[in-house]
Amino acid sequence: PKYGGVLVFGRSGDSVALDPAHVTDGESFYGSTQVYNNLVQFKNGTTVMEPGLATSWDVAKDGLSYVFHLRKGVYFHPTKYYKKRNEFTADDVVFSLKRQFDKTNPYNKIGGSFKYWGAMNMDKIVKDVIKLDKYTVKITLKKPEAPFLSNMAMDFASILSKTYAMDLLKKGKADRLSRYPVGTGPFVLVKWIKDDKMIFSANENYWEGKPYIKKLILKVVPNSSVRAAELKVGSIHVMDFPNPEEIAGLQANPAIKLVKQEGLNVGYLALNEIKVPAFRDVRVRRAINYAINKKAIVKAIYAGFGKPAYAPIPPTMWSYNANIKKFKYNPAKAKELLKEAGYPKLSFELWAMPVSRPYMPNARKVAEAMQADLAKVGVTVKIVSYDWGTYLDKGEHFLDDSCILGWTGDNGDPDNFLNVLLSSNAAKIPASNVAGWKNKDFDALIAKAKVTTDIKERTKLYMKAQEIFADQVPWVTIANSLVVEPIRKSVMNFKLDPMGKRRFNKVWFDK
Amino acid sequence: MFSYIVKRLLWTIPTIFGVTLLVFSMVHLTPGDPAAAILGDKANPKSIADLRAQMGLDKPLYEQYFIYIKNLSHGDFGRSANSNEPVISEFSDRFPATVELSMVAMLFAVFLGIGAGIISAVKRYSIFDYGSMFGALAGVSMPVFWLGLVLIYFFSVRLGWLPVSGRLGYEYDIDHITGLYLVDSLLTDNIPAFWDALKHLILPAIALGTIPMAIIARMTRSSMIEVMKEEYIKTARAKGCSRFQVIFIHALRNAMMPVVTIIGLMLGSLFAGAILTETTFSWPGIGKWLVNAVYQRDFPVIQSTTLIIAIIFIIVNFIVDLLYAFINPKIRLS
Amino acid sequence: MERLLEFIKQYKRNRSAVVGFIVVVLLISTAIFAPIVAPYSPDIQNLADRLIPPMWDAKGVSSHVLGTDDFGRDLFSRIIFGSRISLMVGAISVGVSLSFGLVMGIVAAYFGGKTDLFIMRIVDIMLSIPAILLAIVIVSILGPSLFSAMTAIGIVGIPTYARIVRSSVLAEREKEYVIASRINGSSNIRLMFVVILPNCASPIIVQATMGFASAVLEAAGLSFLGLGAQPPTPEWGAMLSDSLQFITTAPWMIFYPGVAIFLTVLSFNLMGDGLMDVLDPKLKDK
Amino acid sequence: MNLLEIKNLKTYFYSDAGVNKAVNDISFEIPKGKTVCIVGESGSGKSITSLSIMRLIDPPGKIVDGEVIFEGTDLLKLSDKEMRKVRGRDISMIFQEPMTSLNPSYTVGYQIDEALRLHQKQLNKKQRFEKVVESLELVGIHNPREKYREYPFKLSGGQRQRVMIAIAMACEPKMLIADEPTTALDVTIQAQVLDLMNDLQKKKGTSILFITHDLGVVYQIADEVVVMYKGHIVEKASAKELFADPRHPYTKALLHSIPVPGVTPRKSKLDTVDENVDYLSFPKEIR
Amino acid sequence: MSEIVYEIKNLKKHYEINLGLFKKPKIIKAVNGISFNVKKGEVLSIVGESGCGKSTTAKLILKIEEPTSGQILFEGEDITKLQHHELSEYRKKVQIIFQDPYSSLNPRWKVGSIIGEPLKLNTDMSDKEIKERVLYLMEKVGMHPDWFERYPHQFSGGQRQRIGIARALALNPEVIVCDEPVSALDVSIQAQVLNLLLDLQEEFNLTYIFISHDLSVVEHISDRIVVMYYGDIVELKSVEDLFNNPEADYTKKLLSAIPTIKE
Ligand SMILES: Nc1ncnc2c1ncn2[C@@H]1O[C@H](COP(=O)(O)OP(=O)(O)OP(=O)(O)O)[C@@H](O)[C@H]1O
Ligand SMILES: Nc1ncnc2c1ncn2[C@@H]1O[C@H](COP(=O)(O)OP(=O)(O)OP(=O)(O)O)[C@@H](O)[C@H]1O
Ligand SMILES: [Mg+2]
Ligand SMILES: [Mg+2]
Repeated sequence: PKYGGVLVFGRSGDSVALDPAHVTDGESFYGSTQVYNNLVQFKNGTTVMEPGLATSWDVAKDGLSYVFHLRKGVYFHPTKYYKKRNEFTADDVVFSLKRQFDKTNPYNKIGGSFKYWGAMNMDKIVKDVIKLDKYTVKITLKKPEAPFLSNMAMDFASILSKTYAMDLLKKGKADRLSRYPVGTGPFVLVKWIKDDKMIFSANENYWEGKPYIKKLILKVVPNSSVRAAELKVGSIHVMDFPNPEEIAGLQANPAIKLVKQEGLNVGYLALNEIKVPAFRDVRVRRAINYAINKKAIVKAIYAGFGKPAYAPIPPTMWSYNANIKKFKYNPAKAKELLKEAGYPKLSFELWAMPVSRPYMPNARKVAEAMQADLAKVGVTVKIVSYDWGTYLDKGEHFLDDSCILGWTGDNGDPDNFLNVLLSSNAAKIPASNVAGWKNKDFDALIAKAKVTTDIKERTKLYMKAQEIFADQVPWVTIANSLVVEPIRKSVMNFKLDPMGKRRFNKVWFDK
Repeated sequence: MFSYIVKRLLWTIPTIFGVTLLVFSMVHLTPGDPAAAILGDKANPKSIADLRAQMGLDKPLYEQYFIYIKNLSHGDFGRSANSNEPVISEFSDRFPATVELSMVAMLFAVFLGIGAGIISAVKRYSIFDYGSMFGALAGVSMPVFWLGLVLIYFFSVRLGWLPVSGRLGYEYDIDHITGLYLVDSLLTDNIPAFWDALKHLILPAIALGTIPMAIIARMTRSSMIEVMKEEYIKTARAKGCSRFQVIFIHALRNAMMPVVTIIGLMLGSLFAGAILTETTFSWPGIGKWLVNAVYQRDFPVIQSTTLIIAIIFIIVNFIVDLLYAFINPKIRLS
Repeated sequence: MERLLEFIKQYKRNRSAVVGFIVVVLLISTAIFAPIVAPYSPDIQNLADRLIPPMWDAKGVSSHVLGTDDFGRDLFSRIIFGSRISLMVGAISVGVSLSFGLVMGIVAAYFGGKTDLFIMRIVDIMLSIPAILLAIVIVSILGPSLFSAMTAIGIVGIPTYARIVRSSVLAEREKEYVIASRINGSSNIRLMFVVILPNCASPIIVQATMGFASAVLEAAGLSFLGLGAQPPTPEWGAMLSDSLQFITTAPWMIFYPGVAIFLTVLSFNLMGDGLMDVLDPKLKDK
Repeated sequence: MNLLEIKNLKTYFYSDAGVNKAVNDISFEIPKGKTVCIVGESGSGKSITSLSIMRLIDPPGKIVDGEVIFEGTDLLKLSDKEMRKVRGRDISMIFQEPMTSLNPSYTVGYQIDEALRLHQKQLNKKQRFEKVVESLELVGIHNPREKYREYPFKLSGGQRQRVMIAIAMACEPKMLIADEPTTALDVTIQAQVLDLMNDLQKKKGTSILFITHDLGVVYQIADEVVVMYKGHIVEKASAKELFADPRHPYTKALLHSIPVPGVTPRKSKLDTVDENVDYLSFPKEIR
Repeated sequence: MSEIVYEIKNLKKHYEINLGLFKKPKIIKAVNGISFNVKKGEVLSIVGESGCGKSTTAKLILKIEEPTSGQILFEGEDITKLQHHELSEYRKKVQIIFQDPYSSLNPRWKVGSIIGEPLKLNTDMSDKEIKERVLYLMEKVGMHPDWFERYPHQFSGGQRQRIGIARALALNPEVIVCDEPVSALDVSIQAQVLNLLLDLQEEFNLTYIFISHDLSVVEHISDRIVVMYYGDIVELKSVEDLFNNPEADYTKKLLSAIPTIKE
């Protein structure tokens, strides 16, 4: 690898703010990841955990406390707007986490709500964060929670500088924390021109090693065609979110190559057992799974950038079970099953979401394809759609017959899929288990995995749970989409992150 | 003249007051709970209640309005529901980009518009007149966002002459002084960056300037024609003034009065028109930001942007009126 | 009758206005007979026929004159059906602006004094917010939809009409025929609507025509921003914004809806220009 | 001796509706130092005649034929540039509406000065200033040095018309054309303006072409009278002859349609110009 | 012949003009305490220069404007106090002819409706009766019955003025106020209208309040003359008296300024 060069990343929107504890949108995290580190992190391009600002950690037997041993000699970078060079210590960890739940922390009231902390139910999990010594921190939990470590790798758990925050507070400029970040990460923010670009310079003293590129620019180009045009002329080097139609053209360009990564997501059709009695019959559910031609849908609507899905978690997730039962397209079998179940003529509403999501580029089109497939086996469906908010709300209240939805993983933990989307707990209004499916065996496995800290043990439990899912099929899983990033050929070692981050510290230019 | 200025200034007070009332009532006119709208799908009742309290929505309306005005008078325009940043700082980050674009578009519109208008009026019924007046009508009929796309398609995508989007190439960096790149680059003697910024401005300025140009051209022409019919033009000609003197000394000055007014009026709508152009050209100004705010129902942003633009608009019109008064001796001397 | 003939004779002199009129008539008939004119339904999707270029392109097919969009919908049919929406938007918004503006303008000018001051203050306030911005504010209150867009554009137009009506009523009010009517005992209502109003018709008609054009344009703009008609409605502005991502791969998807907007707006403007020539030559010089 | 001779002048206006022969073959002369009046009803072509002399006819109007001989040269044959030298220097003109005849954007002084700048290039700024002040004094404006800096809107109608005359007289032209210069003024002010013009003529020997439809004014100032009707001259005579003995039926009707205090019996029937009579069918009376 | 129709006592009309927020409003004394009588069947003229308050006086008499102070007694009754019904009765008796024949006729209405309007609003006549009366009036002012269906713009100035006169006659008024009825007309047409006015006076025994600034015309048509100057009456005399021995300076000036054709 060579040092030097300016890398321009063309993205579709600007960050809202750069305090990762307050924001929820991916574009904001694009910015904050460059600057901040977490105690633990995912290995570049995978969902595998590796040490971050903590070099190691001990988990208590009962799973109720974690002790993190912090990396020594790490410094927060001085920037144009904050010249001090503070060492990273336990105080920073305590500050960064406690401000999100400790009402006495001066930053608890600043900058609005801590949205992710709330969304991940961290209040119910974390009891306290305690500094043991300058380089050791202990986090105590209210209950055992296996995914906790993964949560600590999420953006909201990024470590900010306490000293910097307190200095700002003294000056009465606490607001600036979300706008002028000071972190330990690979890049230092130089300038942020709203809706235009963020300019970063390499952190010469980065603890993982100095980044190869000298400067990183995150440039906002909302229109994907325009981004593509810019990539072609070389005014950007990495292009985010290409339009599927454009990819063929980009691929043909000799200066451009494609980097692919399976997304940590799944798109599915949930069959609502609570509202529709027929769906309580497993034969009907299986029949519908047989009747739908996933492969054709993926080919036509995902334009090839996706793979038919069979499990409720994506293949990139650890503990993915590749050997579960796969429903291949088989209309004859479907018909047979329906007849057997006593529903030769079934009809229901199929809800299609109005917006496009990574796991579902066009739900209406998918719905139309399904409608055609189902018609062939004697099932009539009516396609229904509402605006996004209403759609979600009605779904949470089981007002649909069946609905298309999907999920993108937050922390690379299977619990984030299986528990959230399929457990009985989640089937209470407002439900995230929109199929309303309840299975005692499944629930037991998931609950056990949640309190088990041993990863091998957990893997086994989750594999088992997937088998139950594949047998009972409360959903028609549709696809895991493929994230494609066209980049200039000169850009080396760019890896896509399954959780959707964009990391550039290992990237270099080859000329 | 002084009393005219004072009077004119006093007149703006009720207008500004009315705008604040309008903007304030916006949130309350919206069906549903604004707090819930801001927090979105995943909000729980407690956080909604918190936000309501934080936004002061639990107080009586008049009190809320009073607080709103009080805050405004301290320069506190509230915070974006989305980024939680003070709206005023978010606004001032982006506003220079919009101002620069609007100004360049306006210059383009004024020069070409007035020029074409004068020639048309002077060469009335000529091919040029018919052509430019049809062009002007076509100009006012032009969907600017579409024109922008067509320009990008031809000049950037197909011909590759001009940059596709943005304000400045990544290889350039301009020190922030006024936020106007053309000005800043000149102030810091950064000539290559100046040219690059100018190149980036051409297409968006043409797109944005087309409608005002068309309006100015029509206005100039009709105003010129009207003025050319006046008796004092005949007087000037009877004195022996040349055609040039008649047009530029006697007619133009009087003809410009309504044109100046319309230019003032258009400056405000130019800021607003920038919303469409900016969307097309990924121009990092307030337009794009505002549209996003509407999508996200970020009411503090919509409210304050509207208010600020309205106030700027009122001020601009005030200045234009002064300018008008200045070129019009009748007002200047009374 | 005689007047009408004279009117037609004068109007015919402005050739581009005649062209505008013809296009408008064509447009209205297209809108009325859209189901007959359009070869396909505007919403019918055919994923197999996605992104076919226009007929004259090497890859085009004659069954889709202007090609298809990313859903395989026939672009020509969508544009045809789009005319219905645009004309409806124009008619309704102008209707809203006109009815409110008319009453406000007449009342302000006729009664003068405090009433005038009050109404004109409201008008000033509305005018102090640039039109598109005000429309966006209104849409953000009502939530993005075609209906909101129409309402917003209608409301935004009110002050223009109010001003035009007011100024022409003011001019008429002082004329001696109004005094004559008053001496003969006409009531205020009669004076306003029977005696004065017909004499202000010309600028109002002209403004309504021009206003129609700008309403269509503004609606397209709002839809382009995603604040007006929502997909899959075949609204021209919405079609444009939907196809933004295809500017390099399928430029025809952007080109033709734009042309449709342009021609519609232009033809109404041409017509308005012609009407101005005939009805209100003074206005043209203002 | 004649200063100006108009021979067979024809000025037409062209439109879709056809040709409007606004001035249709007229001939008359203006002797040196005399006042010639053109009278006639509205639209009879009085103004067009005067504008044709100045060559200020704009499309769709056109001088189709004829000669305008000023001191031996045909003005219609001059180049634009040469014609510009004649305007303002040799022939000046004032118009009906004192309210709109002055440019609202410039001071009174500037507008008088402009005429000097155009035609008296030998004068320097100061000399011109003195001259402007002098000419303002000449037309009877008090405080000319202050009035120099005033804008027209501050002056009354009578004052403006005086300024107009000052502009016209600034370069001491040989001829002054006045197109209904007093119609917009009150009678008392009209009388002052007429007196002023009379004085100037006496002092400078200027010839005046005076256009009016007020026969009273004609009676007071005219040496020669030209009566126009629908683009034609129907009668031409010296003022005395005309009033004493009008010959053309149109002239007669015109004269007798106006009550004359002390002459016309009170409340008696007046003669009228009959809209249904074609006065052109009578022979022209040129004396 | 000496019955008094109008008795005007110390009539004032002041207009306030707001010059700005901080300035005192300027008061324009358009009519500043004038008194005179109008006798039945006479022609009383008001002359004076522009802006001296002639039209304002007319407006006050017609009750288009309310006086600031003073009284206007019409047949002994103070009209400044009149209310709805009495007012419409009063208006049947007093009518006006305007100066500008172009702006005094509604351009969107046909001649028939213009002349018929007073009848429609103030009488119970049927449409047919109204039409008959309108045609009668048109004949009286010398207009062709075919013109009933025409619009004002199809007429010349003189003809338009006849329409205005016909309208004024519609309700058989006793008094007609003529506010410069001929000054906007071409000389050649003035005579027609003056002749008509005199004819009608004779036929219907009308009283005219005749406003003009043209002394020759005033001399021709009036019995008595009021000379106004800046809102005041400077002289009120019979025609002969005024022309032969003017007393006020202003009257003398006025008389000397008229360019008349004296042989
Ligand atoms: N610009 C023009 N275009 C067409 N016709 C015109 C134009 N100017 C004048 N005319 C016509 O020329 C004829 C003579 O007009 P001119 O102005 O000389 O009348 P005038 O005798 O001066 O009348 P007035 O007393 O009203 O000033 C009229 O019939 C008029 O319609
Ligand atoms: N509505 C009004 N508001 C303010 N001032 C007015 C109003 N009407 C008339 N005046 C003023 O009152 C004075 C008398 O006006 P009036 O119209 O009676 O004059 P006039 O004698 O009829 O003049 P003219 O001969 O020009 O018609 C003028 O100075 C005029 O400016
Ligand atoms: Mg004339
Ligand atoms: Mg008057």
